[in-house]
Amino acid sequence: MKVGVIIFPGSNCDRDTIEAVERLGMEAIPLWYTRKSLTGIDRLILPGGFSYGDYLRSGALAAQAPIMEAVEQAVSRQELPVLGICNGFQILCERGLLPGALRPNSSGEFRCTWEYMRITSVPRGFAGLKEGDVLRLPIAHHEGAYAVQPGQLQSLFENHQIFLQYSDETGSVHALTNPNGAVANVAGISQGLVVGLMPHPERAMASYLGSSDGQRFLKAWLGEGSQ
Amino acid sequence: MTYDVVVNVSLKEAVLDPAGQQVARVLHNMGYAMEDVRIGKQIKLRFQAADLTEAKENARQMAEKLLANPVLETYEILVTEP
Amino acid sequence: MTYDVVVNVSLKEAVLDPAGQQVARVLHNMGYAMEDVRIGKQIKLRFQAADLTEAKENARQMAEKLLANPVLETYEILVTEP
Amino acid sequence: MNFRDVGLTQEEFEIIQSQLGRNPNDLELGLFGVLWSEHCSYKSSKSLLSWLPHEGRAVVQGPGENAGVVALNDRLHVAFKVESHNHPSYVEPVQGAATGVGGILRDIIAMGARPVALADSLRFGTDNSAAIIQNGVVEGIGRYGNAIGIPTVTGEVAYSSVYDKNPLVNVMAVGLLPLDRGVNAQGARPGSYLVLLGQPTGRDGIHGASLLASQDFGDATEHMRPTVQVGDPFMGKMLMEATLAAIATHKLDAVQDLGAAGLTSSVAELCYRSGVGATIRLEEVPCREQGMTPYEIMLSETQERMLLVVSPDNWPGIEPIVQHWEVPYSVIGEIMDEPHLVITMRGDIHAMVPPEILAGSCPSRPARSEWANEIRQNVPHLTSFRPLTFDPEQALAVLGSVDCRSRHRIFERYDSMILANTVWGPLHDLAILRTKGSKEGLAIALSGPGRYAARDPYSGGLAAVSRVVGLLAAQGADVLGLTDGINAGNPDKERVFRELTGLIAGVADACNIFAVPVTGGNVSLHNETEGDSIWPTVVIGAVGRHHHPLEPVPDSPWQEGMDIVRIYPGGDWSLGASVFELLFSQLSAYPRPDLERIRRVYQALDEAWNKIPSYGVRMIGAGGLFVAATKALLAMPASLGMEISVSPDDAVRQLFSEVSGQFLIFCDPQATPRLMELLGPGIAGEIIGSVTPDSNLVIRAGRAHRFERTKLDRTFRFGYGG
Ligand SMILES: Nc1ncnc2c1ncn2[C@@H]1O[C@H](COP(=O)(O)OP(=O)(O)O)[C@@H](O)[C@H]1O
Ligand SMILES: [Mg+2]
Repeated sequence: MKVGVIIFPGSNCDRDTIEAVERLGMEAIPLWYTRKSLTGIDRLILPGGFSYGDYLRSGALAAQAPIMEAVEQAVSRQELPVLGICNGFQILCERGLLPGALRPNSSGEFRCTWEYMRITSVPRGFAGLKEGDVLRLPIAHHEGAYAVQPGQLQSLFENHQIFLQYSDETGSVHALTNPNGAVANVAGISQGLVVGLMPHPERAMASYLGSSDGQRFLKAWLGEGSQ
Repeated sequence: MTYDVVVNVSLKEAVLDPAGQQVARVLHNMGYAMEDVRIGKQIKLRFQAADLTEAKENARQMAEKLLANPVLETYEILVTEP
Repeated sequence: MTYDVVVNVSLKEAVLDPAGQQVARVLHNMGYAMEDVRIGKQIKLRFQAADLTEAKENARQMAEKLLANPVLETYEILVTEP
Repeated sequence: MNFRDVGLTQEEFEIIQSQLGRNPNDLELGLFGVLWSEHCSYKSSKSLLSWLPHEGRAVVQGPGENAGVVALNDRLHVAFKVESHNHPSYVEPVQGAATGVGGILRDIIAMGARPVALADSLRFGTDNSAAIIQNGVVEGIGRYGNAIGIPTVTGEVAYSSVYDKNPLVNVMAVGLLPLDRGVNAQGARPGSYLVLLGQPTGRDGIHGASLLASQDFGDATEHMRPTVQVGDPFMGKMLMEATLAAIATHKLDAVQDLGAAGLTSSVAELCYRSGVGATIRLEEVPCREQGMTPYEIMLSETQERMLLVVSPDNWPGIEPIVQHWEVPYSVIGEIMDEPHLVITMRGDIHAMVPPEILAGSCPSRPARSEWANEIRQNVPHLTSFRPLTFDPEQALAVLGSVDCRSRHRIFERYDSMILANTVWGPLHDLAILRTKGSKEGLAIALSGPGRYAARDPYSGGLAAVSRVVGLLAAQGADVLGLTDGINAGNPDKERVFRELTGLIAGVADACNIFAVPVTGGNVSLHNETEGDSIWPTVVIGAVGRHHHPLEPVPDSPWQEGMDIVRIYPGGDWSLGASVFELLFSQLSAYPRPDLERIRRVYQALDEAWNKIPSYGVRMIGAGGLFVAATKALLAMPASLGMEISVSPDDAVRQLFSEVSGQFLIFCDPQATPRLMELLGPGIAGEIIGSVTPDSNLVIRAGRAHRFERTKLDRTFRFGYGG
């Protein structure tokens, strides 16, 4: 399987992501942002970072990059699973491929911490994760507070699009487990084959780095998780 | 012709502005009788366009496509004639 | 009386605006004939003051002390009469 | 323009006249002004720095280049250096600190290294504006480091009113390079192009950092405030990728970053180190503003710029790389044989000076070794502050003091995990990083206990080196090299120069005893405002080879029943310069570290990994044993606690003394005797307690005092009474 990893100017988690994918035995293909076609790519990751310096709004400038045209087309044809991590998630929202937006953390500050989060509903195509599972992954962002248009949250829940929520170790979700002011503690959402999350699974690939739950998550996304 | 256009981007009214609230709190503590603070962006564009109509239309497109995020923000456009 | 005051904060002319630079680059790639983009803040204040003079003076103080960073930024104040 | 306008002395000006054989013109005078400033020439510290040992088995590149380089193993080299950005961070905390990070990163990039870690050492005041400055500095460091994608893995902060108007921001960068990747600023060959990469030049910081850093800050300099440099981490990232990719071709003659004094310093130093001259055509320098004069272009301190030297034959192979990374660039001149730096603008010659005079002839202040000897002999009198009874409230006040409490409000604003190498990050006393593809990892420590130097700079110098070397020894890591950041007041004052002499002599003596080299560093003088200077402050960064980075020696116990052992290099339990003393008495002198004994403690720790199956170790630092034990407790599983006994008549001193060389060891009772055997004669090892199944801390000093874990946690995280 060929997993494309888009590199925008200013992406900085691209190497970590490529390494994580390779560690899981997949072929990772770096894709420079000026590419216009995605032929030959089976799955696609938009990695974290500060594309275009995160200037204006995080992800806004990268959302206009040439390669995003191709991503949009592939998504509309329902043929390409796409994963956006952190800045990648922001870019997908800015491009309108995922609903909502990511706002500055309510503290107004960047935050890098380990967090627990609960799988609220398993997105399409994930193998080996089930509702109620709790993952421990790091976050590292300044604009990670998920927000939606007034009134939209309900339907996202009803459509099972809210897939990840910041929780405590036991999976219970409440105000004290919200690290950034995200509405309803949302850490990740999905829409069809497009999935986005603020936490960084690619940094949690081994227990000596703090957790191997990222490995579990990426395996599930790759459809390789143990059933 | 070169046009100077200002695009003011602000949060929709229904959207909470934590940064604005924070500033309001500080100003209040400094002794001002604050009722509200909202923080938006002021983007000053200078670009070439054939005429005023085109300049306005271009600015509108830039705001729609890039400068404002329709999920949370609105914008207004101010054009100064060259 | 309640006053609505807008404080526009912008980077001094000689100061580098990396955000403006990148926005200009992307707008250029989107097909607009950009010459320059500068990004500032638009801060909308609503507060109580005895009269217009006091409102203006308060806004000036807030800008000086908090809203603008005098090392990098300048500001202008726009008051709408209530 | 007069020589005084550019900060030169009469004597210096006369040397310039005689070496040039004529009067310099205004532009030339400006070039001398910045290059002969304290900041660029190290004229007051150079001879003192010559006391530092530079030789070591792992040393590849000692001082004199953009950064030191040491060998991690037979495949990887490590480039590292500390740099200060003190004045700029006072003027504009966010941008001052941000550009400090950018600057030190470019230093190691210019050596061909890909940055893997940052560490920051901060000093702030205690007045109202100190909190604002701290907030800005932390924001700035995070803003740059996070965006360019280099983790900030460790650091330290301390407070005193002496830093109110002179905060210190010292940042260390660490990078890795394959053995064959090294470049430097010595290989420029005649005929090669000078290529300027990066941000177009603006009127940023003209006569800024270099000149301001060479004068005392005060109202007189207020009007000289330059346009503040703004850091652009995005351009920094693109420039880093372009530069590293260009270096990887092996087709560059030389690389030099542009830092303080911009083009002037980088071209002059490059030519001087390479023994060549150069012509620069200023009309080729891309400028952000119109109408910039030669003087402004040469002295601009616009950030995110790099100078490459590449032969015309090799340039076609490099240009596409620069274009790929979309970095602005321009060929601005050529290297030439004749040893002149010739600056032209549209055909007119504006300056012509031998680089050797510019970069190599500034007279330096002689070191006074007799002062150093005096200082060595002059052991400060230790006051005998002996509070008798242990008061639990005082213990909590120490734990929750600004000097001891948790730094999470700072380090959580830094990305400490990006690049996925961080095995130990800011929750620990030192950072441990794996290196991809090698068994050996990096141990990185940064420390500069300022209080200890306040009364006796020599002790402070000894203690700073001793602490970082000890942190690495506790992990069994080999110290590959040190970098030092020296910060002090106005060296023209005899008192300050004496302090500087003591501080550097302390660093040098400690390095010699521990046999560790210094491979580079930074000196920041004139940290004084209206006559008040800071404490002489040295910050030491250490880079070590960790032999088992995926399994660090734990720094807290993990099992009920483990022994808690304290190791102590002997001598008096002094409270001198401790946090306890600061809070409840007044600052007295720090006890001189007994380096011979401390060295033996370190040797024992170094051996422990091979001889003892499993144990944990934690250095005792600020706040003494009480704080070290609490930190270990808070890092243990919540079901475990500790009970510690100290002698009732000496409880306070035993619990709060910060004497160098103390450690807590946590080990299985069966292994304790073997540990004791490792300790040489005169080194005390004592079982002082054990790990209990009841989650709290109990201190027995005659009677038992019980500290609830939740109370300790809250005090540590939010401060005493917080
Ligand atoms: N305190 C110090 N100890 C050892 N070497 C030092 C010290 N200060 C400066 N140096 C060395 O002097 C050289 C010039 O340093 P510096 O001017 O700070 O470089 P840059 O201009 O890149 O900041 C470097 O090799 C540096 O390592
Ligand atoms: Mg340098």
